[in-house]
Amino acid sequence: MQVHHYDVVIVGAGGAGMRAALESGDRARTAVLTKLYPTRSHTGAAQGGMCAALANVEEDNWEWHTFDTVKGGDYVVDQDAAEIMAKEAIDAVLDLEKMGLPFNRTPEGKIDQRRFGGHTRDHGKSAVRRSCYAADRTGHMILQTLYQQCVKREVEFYNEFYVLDLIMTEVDGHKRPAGVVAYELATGELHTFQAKSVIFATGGAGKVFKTTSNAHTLTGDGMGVVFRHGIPLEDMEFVQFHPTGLAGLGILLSEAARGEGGILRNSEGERFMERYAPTIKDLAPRDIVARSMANEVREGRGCGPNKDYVLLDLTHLEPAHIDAKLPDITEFARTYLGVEPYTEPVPVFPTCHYVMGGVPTNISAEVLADNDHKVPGLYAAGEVACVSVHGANRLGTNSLLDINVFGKRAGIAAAEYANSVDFVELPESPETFTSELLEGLLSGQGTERVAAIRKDLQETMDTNMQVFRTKESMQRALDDIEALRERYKNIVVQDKGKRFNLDLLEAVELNFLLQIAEVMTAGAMHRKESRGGHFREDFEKRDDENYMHHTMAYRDPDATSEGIPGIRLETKPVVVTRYQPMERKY
Amino acid sequence: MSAPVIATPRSGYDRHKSTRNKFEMLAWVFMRLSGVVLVVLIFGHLYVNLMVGKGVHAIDFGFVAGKWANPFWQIWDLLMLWLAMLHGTNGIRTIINDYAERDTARLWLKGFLYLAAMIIVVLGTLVIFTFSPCPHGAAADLLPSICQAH
Amino acid sequence: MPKASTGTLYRGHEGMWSWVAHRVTGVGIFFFLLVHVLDTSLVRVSPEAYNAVIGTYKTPIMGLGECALVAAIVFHAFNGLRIIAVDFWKGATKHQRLLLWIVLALWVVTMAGFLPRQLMNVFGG
Amino acid sequence: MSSDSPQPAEPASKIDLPASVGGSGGEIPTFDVTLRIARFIPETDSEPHYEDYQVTMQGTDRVLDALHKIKWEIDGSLSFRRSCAHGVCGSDAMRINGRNRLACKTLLKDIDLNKPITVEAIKGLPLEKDLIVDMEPFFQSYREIMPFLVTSGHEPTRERIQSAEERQRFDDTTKCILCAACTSSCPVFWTDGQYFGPAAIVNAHRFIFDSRDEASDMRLEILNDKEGVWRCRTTFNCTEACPRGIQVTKAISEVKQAILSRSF
Ligand SMILES: Cc1cc2nc3c(=O)[nH]c(=O)nc-3n(C[C@H](O)[C@H](O)[C@H](O)COP(=O)(O)OP(=O)(O)OC[C@H]3O[C@@H](n4cnc5c(N)ncnc54)[C@H](O)[C@@H]3O)c2cc1C
Ligand code: HEM
Ligand code: SF4
Ligand code: F3S
Ligand code: FES
Repeated sequence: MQVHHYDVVIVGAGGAGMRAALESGDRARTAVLTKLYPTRSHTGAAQGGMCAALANVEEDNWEWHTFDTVKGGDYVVDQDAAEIMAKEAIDAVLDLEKMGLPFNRTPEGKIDQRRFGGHTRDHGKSAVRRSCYAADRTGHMILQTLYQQCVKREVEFYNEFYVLDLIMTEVDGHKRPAGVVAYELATGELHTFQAKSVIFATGGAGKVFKTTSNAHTLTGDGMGVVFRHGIPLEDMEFVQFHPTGLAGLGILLSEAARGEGGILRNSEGERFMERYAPTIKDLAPRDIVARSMANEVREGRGCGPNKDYVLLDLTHLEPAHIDAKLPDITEFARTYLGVEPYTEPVPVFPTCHYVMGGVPTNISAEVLADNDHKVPGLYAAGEVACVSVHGANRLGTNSLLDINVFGKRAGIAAAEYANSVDFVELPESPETFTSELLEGLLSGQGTERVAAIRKDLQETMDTNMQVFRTKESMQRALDDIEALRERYKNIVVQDKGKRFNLDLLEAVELNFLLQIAEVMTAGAMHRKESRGGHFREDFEKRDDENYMHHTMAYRDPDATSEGIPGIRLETKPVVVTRYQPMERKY
Repeated sequence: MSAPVIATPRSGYDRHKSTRNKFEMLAWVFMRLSGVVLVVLIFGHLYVNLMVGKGVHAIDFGFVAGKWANPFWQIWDLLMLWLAMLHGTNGIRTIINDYAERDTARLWLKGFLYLAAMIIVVLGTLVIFTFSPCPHGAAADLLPSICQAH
Repeated sequence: MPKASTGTLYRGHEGMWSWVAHRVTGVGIFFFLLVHVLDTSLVRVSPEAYNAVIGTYKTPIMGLGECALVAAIVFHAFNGLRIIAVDFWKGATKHQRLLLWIVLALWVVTMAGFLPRQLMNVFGG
Repeated sequence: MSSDSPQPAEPASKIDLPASVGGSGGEIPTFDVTLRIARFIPETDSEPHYEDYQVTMQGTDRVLDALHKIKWEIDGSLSFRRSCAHGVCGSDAMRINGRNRLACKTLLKDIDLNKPITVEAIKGLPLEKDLIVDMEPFFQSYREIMPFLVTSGHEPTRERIQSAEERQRFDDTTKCILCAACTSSCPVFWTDGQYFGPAAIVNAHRFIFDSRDEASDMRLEILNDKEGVWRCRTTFNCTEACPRGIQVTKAISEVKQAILSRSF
């Protein structure tokens, strides 16, 4: 086993990880560990854009943006964080432009902006053009641009290194990170990275669900690793289902399709969003649109042989306009469904898209150990983290913003912290836990296949924990997860080799998925109301009286919450500065 | 940043030393320019030699000597010789660069190539210029008609 | 450095195969040229020597060889012009496939003009 | 003031749908396919060998789904890279029936299924296991062409101004996802692996023609090299392999032109 020493270790090389690396690399010795080549990260899949109140095409300001974010998140947004994000958005976009990001341009040569769901002028008066974009490849351009800058500044990457454990050491009664343990895919060796500060930027956990726009590799590793060490996960019940995934596949068709004028229709050809959100119709926030779609299908107005999807209609748009603004997503429709969007409406259905919750952090991206204390030296940014700027429902384009704003903050804070402290001593053999885990999996004599368990997990989550939830459905999910965890103990890893043993890693990832699915369901059980992405048919109303708070789930072998052993649920107050909760209407 | 230097995860690959000069560019341009000119020269050559009159059957010492008595054909063939040889040699050079794996093999092959090319070009040039159409003591029926004047 | 990996043949399109053909014909022509200059040099030795060697060109076998040579040169020449077009003319990369078919058509036409004449010369005596 | 996109007229709130979309279709057909995969286990094999796998797949499945099915249900040791599963991350370039393709963008229904589908690793890069090759040489030549914006002078406070036309000039080459399908389809790259390769040139092109960039000269200098653009033999394999539809050969041509016009 090799030991490496760095001031700052960043886990994950998506948008958040690389944005942090750019800041931290200039200030301290930094290594970036990533299980994928950086340019393979799922930030590259983001399409629609990144919002900032640049006011390049029409009047706008960051205060409106803050309001939209808070309202979009159904008021469980920490408003201090939302305000920072909206304010720093402008510089975040300009920074990217200066790094070379090829944004689409206005006739005057400035960054062009377009409409996006939930973004409005003057506190909801009408839709506003706030999303800065590069065709429908904004995330691709962000990921490439950040990687280019990392190449320029010679950031040290460890590619295809899976971080499987965080080393926590007790110093003066506080737990502090001493480093991480990583598995090198190419050789099967374990490496210990000693670090003064550690940033987690491992992205989301969409693979908990079957229908998802997320990559196969988004298995919630960072959340799982941190949770194991007693650090809480915040607001995990809030999962965003994006309205327009390609039916049956989950591949995303960006909201930009509706921003550019696309509309949704049911089997009767009706533009049904006129009924659900009379003002902004198809551009209502995602949770509302997704639920409306699911409702149309439930009420028998779905299309197709099984009446299980609705249609995204672009046929009234000019083909040239589609080609200029939505080239990639229309190609997805052609490639994967064989549908020609110029002339035919595209079958779509909600797809699991984004986890609003995650590792709780403050506005400096420092990870919280509980409501009042932070973990010195541990940081998180991006989808893995919960600042919380997205509350119960993230607005489109706010995540690319989140990763840039808080990625940057994490990088600066982590480097400054590292420069002010000494290494925390590593324990005797820091890799023991991980090596035992892997050896256990490799030598296991079980019979259960990893893929089968994962499939069952994803299916139960899709059936029971999607856009409509009830106590009964969630209980079914919990029972299934429990059974699956039993089966997990009996799994077999077929590949016994050392090199590129992806079979082994899928087994490890499945463990994270099971853990996260359980936490999500626990949080959802606890929240007996409907808010944002979390909609309960047995409690259809938002309940500010009792649930205007964040949930914090801790791993605790001695506790039982909502009938689930091993999890302790607590709450955390929401930071409210300017905007009192109001009814969320569009 | 004084911490110990750590080898990057996968050690780098050696690329050949870069050649920051214009040779490859000029060679590339030359291939194209000579190609265009060669089309004219070679098609002309083939046409006159194979298509006009009796084709190959007409070719003998007399035919060649008759052509080279004319400075126009002398220049034509000289140009063709030089351009074709340079073009071809450079073409083979790139092929050797592509497929010869070891440096020594490359060196030897290219050595042979350049030597052969030089011999051929020098020989060809000498032949075209020092050629006399009416050598002494040759049978008169082999000689071109212009020799009759002597 | 990496070695070209094994496995089945890469199924490239027209562009790749025309390149292979260009390369093969180029090498072929080069070696013919070497020999051709040498035999032509015999004119310096004596008319008899030259005529003796050139006489062998007039056999039917060499006649057919000559056909192959001309075919190679004509292909190499036209394809060379196509490559030059691709390099210097903006629209050519878009129409590269069409260009190759034009090359082949020209090649057929040229050979159709040449072959009868050549075969008549060779076999018709 | 508004951007170039005209706002379309408000669409009708109700239309008649053609029967084909609203109505009912048939069952999704299933079929059997055979995959012939070049397996290479570094611990035991010295050469890759072929193995056949039979799986039952559905009409909308892609080669990646078939590979997953094999890995998940038949042989867990089969190794390949993949992530996004819809052609945007560049992980899964491989040789499918002799041509470089992304497994996640190649639909089974577009392939002749009467014969086994041959799946092999991409050529010209060191083979590590099954369908996985070492990408490091590929990324190294990418890094060598200075793939980042270089500017001088003071940073402006707002964005740099760039007209829509200037932006359009290099649009095609910004699409690259570094999948290596092009470079590993190039016959010149196969020979000795020293050629910079189309992907590196594409990424140089992206900056050379960016009106904001000031280091074009340096990049052109780097590519004016023995292993640079002049090694390209315009075989168009790269253009045909590119899953993003980038006009790779055209981009290379444009870089050649730029070097020439700078030199003469
Ligand atoms: C299809 C799609 C479209 C989207 N469109 C938009 C949009 O238009 N606008 C918007 O704002 N947001 C959008 N989003 C959301 C947004 O793209 C993501 O939330 C955001 O990119 C997440 O970035 P990240 O850096 O946190 O994580 P990622 O980009 O997912 O990166 C995760 C990184 O962590 C690494 N990693 C993970 N686990 C480990 C481990 N165990 N060890 C080491 N490394 C690890 C991975 O290698 C990777 O580098 C979209 C998302 C999707 C899926
Ligand atoms: C008739 C007119 C000719 C034209 C228009 C022509 C054109 C070209 C061109 C443009 C190339 C460059 C190919 C590339 O860079 O991809 C080339 C290569 C080559 N030519 Fe010619 N050529 C002609 C005649 C000849 C002759 C007479 C010879 C032999 C002596 C020859 C031998 C070669 C060789 C060996 C190559 C290298 C092939 C390769 O690298 O793949 N050519 N030709
Ligand atoms: S140019 Fe195309 S084929 Fe080449 S790496 Fe980029 S995306 Fe892949
Ligand atoms: S395949 Fe290679 S030869 Fe040139 S046109 Fe593409 S780089
Ligand atoms: S898996 Fe991402 S490109 Fe195929």
